[in-house]
Amino acid sequence: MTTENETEMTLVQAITDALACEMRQDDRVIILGEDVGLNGGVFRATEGLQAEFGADRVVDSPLAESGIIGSAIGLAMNGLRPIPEIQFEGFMGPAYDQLCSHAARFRTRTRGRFTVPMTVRVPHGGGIHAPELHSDAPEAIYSHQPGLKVVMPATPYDAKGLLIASIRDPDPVIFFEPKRIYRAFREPVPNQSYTLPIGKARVVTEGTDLTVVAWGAMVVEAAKAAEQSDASVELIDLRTISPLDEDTILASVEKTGRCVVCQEAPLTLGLASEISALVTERCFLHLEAPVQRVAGFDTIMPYYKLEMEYLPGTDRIGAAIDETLRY
Amino acid sequence: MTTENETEMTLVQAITDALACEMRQDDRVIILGEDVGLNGGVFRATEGLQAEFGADRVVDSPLAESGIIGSAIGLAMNGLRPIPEIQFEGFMGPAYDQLCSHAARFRTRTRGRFTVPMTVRVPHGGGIHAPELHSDAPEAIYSHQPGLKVVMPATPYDAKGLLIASIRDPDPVIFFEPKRIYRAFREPVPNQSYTLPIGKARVVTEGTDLTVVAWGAMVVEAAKAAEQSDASVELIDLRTISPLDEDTILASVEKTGRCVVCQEAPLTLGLASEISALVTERCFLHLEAPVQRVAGFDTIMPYYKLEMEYLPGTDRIGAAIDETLRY
Amino acid sequence: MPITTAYETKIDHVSILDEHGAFDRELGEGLIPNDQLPAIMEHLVFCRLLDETAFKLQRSGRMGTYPQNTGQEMPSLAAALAMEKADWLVTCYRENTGLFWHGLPPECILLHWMGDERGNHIPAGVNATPIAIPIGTQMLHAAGLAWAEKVKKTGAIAVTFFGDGATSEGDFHEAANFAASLKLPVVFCCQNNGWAISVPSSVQSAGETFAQRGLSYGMPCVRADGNDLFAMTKVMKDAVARARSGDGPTFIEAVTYRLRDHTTADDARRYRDDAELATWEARDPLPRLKRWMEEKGLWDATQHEKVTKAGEARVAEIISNAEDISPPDRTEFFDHMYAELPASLIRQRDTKRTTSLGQFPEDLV
Amino acid sequence: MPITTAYETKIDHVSILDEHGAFDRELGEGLIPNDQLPAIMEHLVFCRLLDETAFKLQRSGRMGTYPQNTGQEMPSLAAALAMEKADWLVTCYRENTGLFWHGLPPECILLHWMGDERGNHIPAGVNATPIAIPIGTQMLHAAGLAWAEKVKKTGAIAVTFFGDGATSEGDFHEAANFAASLKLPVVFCCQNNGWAISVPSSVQSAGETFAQRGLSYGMPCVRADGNDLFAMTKVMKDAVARARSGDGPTFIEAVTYRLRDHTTADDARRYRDDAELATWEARDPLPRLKRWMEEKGLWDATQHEKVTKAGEARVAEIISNAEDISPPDRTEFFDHMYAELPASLIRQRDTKRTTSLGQFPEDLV
Ligand SMILES: Cc1ncc(C[n+]2csc(CCOP(=O)(O)OP(=O)(O)O)c2C)c(N)n1
Ligand SMILES: Cc1ncc(C[n+]2csc(CCOP(=O)(O)OP(=O)(O)O)c2C)c(N)n1
Ligand SMILES: [Mg+2]
Ligand SMILES: [Mg+2]
Repeated sequence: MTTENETEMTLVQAITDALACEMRQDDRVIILGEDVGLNGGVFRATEGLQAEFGADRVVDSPLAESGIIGSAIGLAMNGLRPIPEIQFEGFMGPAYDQLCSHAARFRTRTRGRFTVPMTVRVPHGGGIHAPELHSDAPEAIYSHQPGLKVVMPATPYDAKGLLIASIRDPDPVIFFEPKRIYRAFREPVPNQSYTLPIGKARVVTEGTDLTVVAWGAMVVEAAKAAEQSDASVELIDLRTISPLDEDTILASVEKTGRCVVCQEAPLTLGLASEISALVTERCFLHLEAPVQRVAGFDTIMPYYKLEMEYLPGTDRIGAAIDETLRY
Repeated sequence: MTTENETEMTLVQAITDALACEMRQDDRVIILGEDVGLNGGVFRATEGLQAEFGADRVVDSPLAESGIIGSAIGLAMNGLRPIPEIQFEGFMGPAYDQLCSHAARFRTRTRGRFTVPMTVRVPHGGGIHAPELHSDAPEAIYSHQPGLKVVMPATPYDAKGLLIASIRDPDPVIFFEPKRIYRAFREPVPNQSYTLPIGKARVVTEGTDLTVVAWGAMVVEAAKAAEQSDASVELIDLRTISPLDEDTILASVEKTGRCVVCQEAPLTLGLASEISALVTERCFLHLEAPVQRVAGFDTIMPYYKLEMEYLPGTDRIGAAIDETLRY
Repeated sequence: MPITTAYETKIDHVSILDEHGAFDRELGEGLIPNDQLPAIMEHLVFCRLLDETAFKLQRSGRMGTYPQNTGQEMPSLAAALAMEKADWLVTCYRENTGLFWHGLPPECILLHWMGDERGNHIPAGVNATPIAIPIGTQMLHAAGLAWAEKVKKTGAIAVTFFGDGATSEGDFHEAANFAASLKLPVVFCCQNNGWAISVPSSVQSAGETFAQRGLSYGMPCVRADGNDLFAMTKVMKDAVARARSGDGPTFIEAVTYRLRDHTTADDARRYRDDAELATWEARDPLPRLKRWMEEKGLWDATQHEKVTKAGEARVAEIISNAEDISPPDRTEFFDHMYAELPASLIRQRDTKRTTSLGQFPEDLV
Repeated sequence: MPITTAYETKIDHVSILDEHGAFDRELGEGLIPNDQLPAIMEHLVFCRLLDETAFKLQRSGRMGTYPQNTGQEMPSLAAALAMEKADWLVTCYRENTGLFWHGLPPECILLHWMGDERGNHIPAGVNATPIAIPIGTQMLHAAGLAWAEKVKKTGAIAVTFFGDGATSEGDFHEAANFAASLKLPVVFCCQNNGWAISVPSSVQSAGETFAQRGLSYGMPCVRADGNDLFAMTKVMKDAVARARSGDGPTFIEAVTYRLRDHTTADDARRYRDDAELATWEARDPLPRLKRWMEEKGLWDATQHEKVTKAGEARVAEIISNAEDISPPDRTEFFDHMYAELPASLIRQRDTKRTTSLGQFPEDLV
């Protein structure tokens, strides 16, 4: 449904719209990355932006991720609001050092003289039949790094509001985009600019028996599994991965006493482990069952013939819900 | 005390000794890195090795960490046993991509045709009054990556046995060396080659009231705190961080019902969170108190004037032990 | 003397059979034995058929993303012609002609793009690495592989391929520098095909050539017509000989063009104009070689028809081999994570669960 | 034409005041106004005094690791002389002379090496970045800073410094390539001091010069005597002018030498021989300039004594300023993690605990 004030959009369209809104109202915003210009990005997230804002503000860079992030750091330190794009999460590796040794550190290193207000956009996750290193889930890596913020929307509405908030945020944000649901569904998105607070989770559905925590594309799977369950499930979409919205998670588990966390990333040292540790420490006496982690396996994400064997689906999430309830 | 069969060594001497032993008996072993040759490494861990084994087997490379790891991958795939050194853990960043996108993946990517038997030696951790990025603790990053093993000794004896085991391991191992205790104490180390199993923790002291888990330099702090405590503390030195020795940890907590984990790394998404999640899932009904994580703060490790404010010491570990016992 | 010359150099461009059919006898005569040429042409015809068929497979949903090789057949084939069996071919993804000539079964490439790691299980004895997905990273492996040969004193060398875009990555720089500094037996070949997806090579480098990328490292650099099998063979032979004799690496820029989309996920019409494409279609390396062979009496229409038919049959067979492979076991991706699986991974594999309750049902009280 | 020339180039070496005292009037006359030279000499004397004193501070346990600058004073000073106040100086750790000339209070550098981030709080209006610890990474920031000036059309530029070792890092390559490809107003200056800790520059590059590192990117390259303030000033002025006029980056190799250990944690006698050191001591840039100024009647022993005394007093004052700063608050390292601290970080700061029981004593049942 499209009205004067809102338009039905997919998640990727909401991202394009957010970028256009911010670029119109703040000429410090510039986009850089591989194929972001004329081609509009390999997922078309920057489609039309070079035509509207010119090749000086939507810049095709050389093929070099460290270069993209490192030069964006300099841009950000010097008054601009760069939005570098990394083409797939599997290609953040070459930029790891600039992200973690510099972007994350300049504010505290210089005790506030230099800051790095940049938003790194990165398509994230599996399920699209892509080649190797096009389907990983590295959010834990960047959430372990103090000084970065990590955000991941799960709906078109959230994508626009969170992306605009990220661009306006005075600190570096890694903005992961769940590529599997880039075009999975549409919903009405306001045409105007708006922001959603970074660091606040969203309670998708309220419930009393068990809390399910998910983020990105896993929210969709978790919602399906919750719906299939007979129990009253409270589903939380994190929206922000770092810093975690502890209050929302803890309030929910205090109420339900049971918790299942879903992630695409490998089990060991993933965000589900952090949430499990947090919930156990803080809700110990309310817990009726140990927190269960439904995660990718501690293997490399397989090539696409087997990717659905790797990614947690409703079967595994549903089983975890059932078993936790039975405990 | 030095006998015919063993010599009193510091941890860093045990490492040099391990390297020499392996290089003598296996001419596939070669060392590469910055300043590892004539200079014997900035910590003197490779002291004397170039003199003994020649500049073809102890190679000063260009100053490029990705180059060191990437070329070591090729060496390892082609029949050699390279031991690349990264000068400080803070300089692993540029090599992150080669480590996680390639070293960790070649065996499974090629379904066994190519393997990467290399051991990456890296001085680790804080407490030595060093400049920025010379005092970090990134073990969680590499333990989240399937396909790598991560090892960290806490004593000279373990250092030698674990390093030789790592070199002989058919898969890539990140061998973190706790630089704060490189020369902290000596103990008798056998002159002969020997190995300690990768993936097995060591029970340092047995106890019945509470389990403390630590690794690397934190083992020393944890031991002091345990000694100062009135309680009967079981101290576990992980030795291997990935894969975790779940059995030893779980058996201990099943017995004690209480657990404190100590790490230098930032709290969020550190190994302590993983151990907390594991213990809670598997020992839920034995737990008398929530697992407590004594960790570095979720900040950048400060420059050295404040580094001791950052690193967990006996005060914080002791308090966690007390409070967990009182719970 | 206030201003002196610190450094001076010049880079050659090599062309032997040019786009107009002119052939330089002095350089070209005997470079490739006449009696080898028919087999080469048959190979080229087959490779292009396979390439175009792979495109169709993707379009009909039988394969994932595929990057076509069409138009860039010569550089890697020239490498393979110049290499020994024991040498390493370390490529990106537009080097089918060279890989197949070097011994890689074509099924491997198809399986890879069909999302099956078994395509990367290069048969023993074939010294090639699998398709490299992260751009610019494989040249370091080539340096290491070559270094190992140097240590083992086998005389074997490595040839590595990458695109113009790849030369912008830091890893390219480190690989070339390691190879030159340590005098490793490696040949670096940049296929400058004008584009990195939608980004023109002029964005990748402000230099007049990509060949000059190698000057930084003090290695010999040369530029060649990448659509000319003879020119490529000449520069490859020289570079391979140099590597084998212990004189270290060479940097080759092969000037060529990608005649199709970047991959099947791309639509090159969004960013390339027709005129440019037309210019390069006229330089298509296959018809160029074919015409020359026909003029020399080394090839004719009958032969062409015959090898085309045979090629089509072979392509069909290869595709059915690739498609008929049994589906991988549901847990097959666990099996090669480590030489020996840790207990936790065995448990994950056997239960297909990461939740402790699912793995230890006895915990359900 | 089978073999043609694809590329040709030549790199100049610039020397004006050479190690024997010969001065090239044509290039050198008026390059630095005579009346500026005494202030320059005073600055150099002060910087060297500070440098040698910092060494002693470390030895007596009053400072952490410190990398001496002695012998490498000219390149960054020449940059600062050529720069405007609004330009960015993006350095490594051997550029004290340039940084101080550009406006950085010397206390900042001391505080940094005393393990205090407050030394990195560069005063507003001083466009310099703090000491860069991870080698080779800061040149990308210079590219970005310069890019921002280009976007803002201010005319300001950036000059970035790094060592010979740093040119082996991938980030160097990416920075130079971004700058050239995007025509950013940056000057790249490599201080080739012969060594990267214990590794000689011949391991970092098999090339004859480091100047040729820039050829890859199609940018003008030049080599200069890094111990000659005039030569460095000439190449810097040219490069700064080129950047400012919109013609993009320049690559400068400054050939110099580190006359002391790598840092106070190093002992150069382990790997360098005395003869080499002696050769370079004879090329020490300070005495060279001093002798010339004396010959020209621009400097004399009395002046030297005076500025030495004044320099010593200033060094003493700077050190006591740096040492007298109040100790940082125990929790000061939390304060600048983010513009706004998340609740969990406030809790960590206020309790100095990460254990929930310590943070929430009410959980103790
Ligand atoms: C590290 C990395 N970054 C980005 C990509 C996405 N990507 C795949 S191919 C390509 C362009 C490569 O261009 P070039 O090196 O010229 O090779 P070509 O495809 O033209 O043969 C890009 C950007 C990638 N695979 N790896
Ligand atoms: C990424 C990284 N790797 C290694 C180091 C350790 N390190 C500090 S200085 C140095 C040598 C630097 O040599 P060069 O660039 O020539 O500068 P110089 O010290 O000679 O001025 C090394 C290896 C570091 N700081 N950063
Ligand atoms: Mg290309
Ligand atoms: Mg140097």
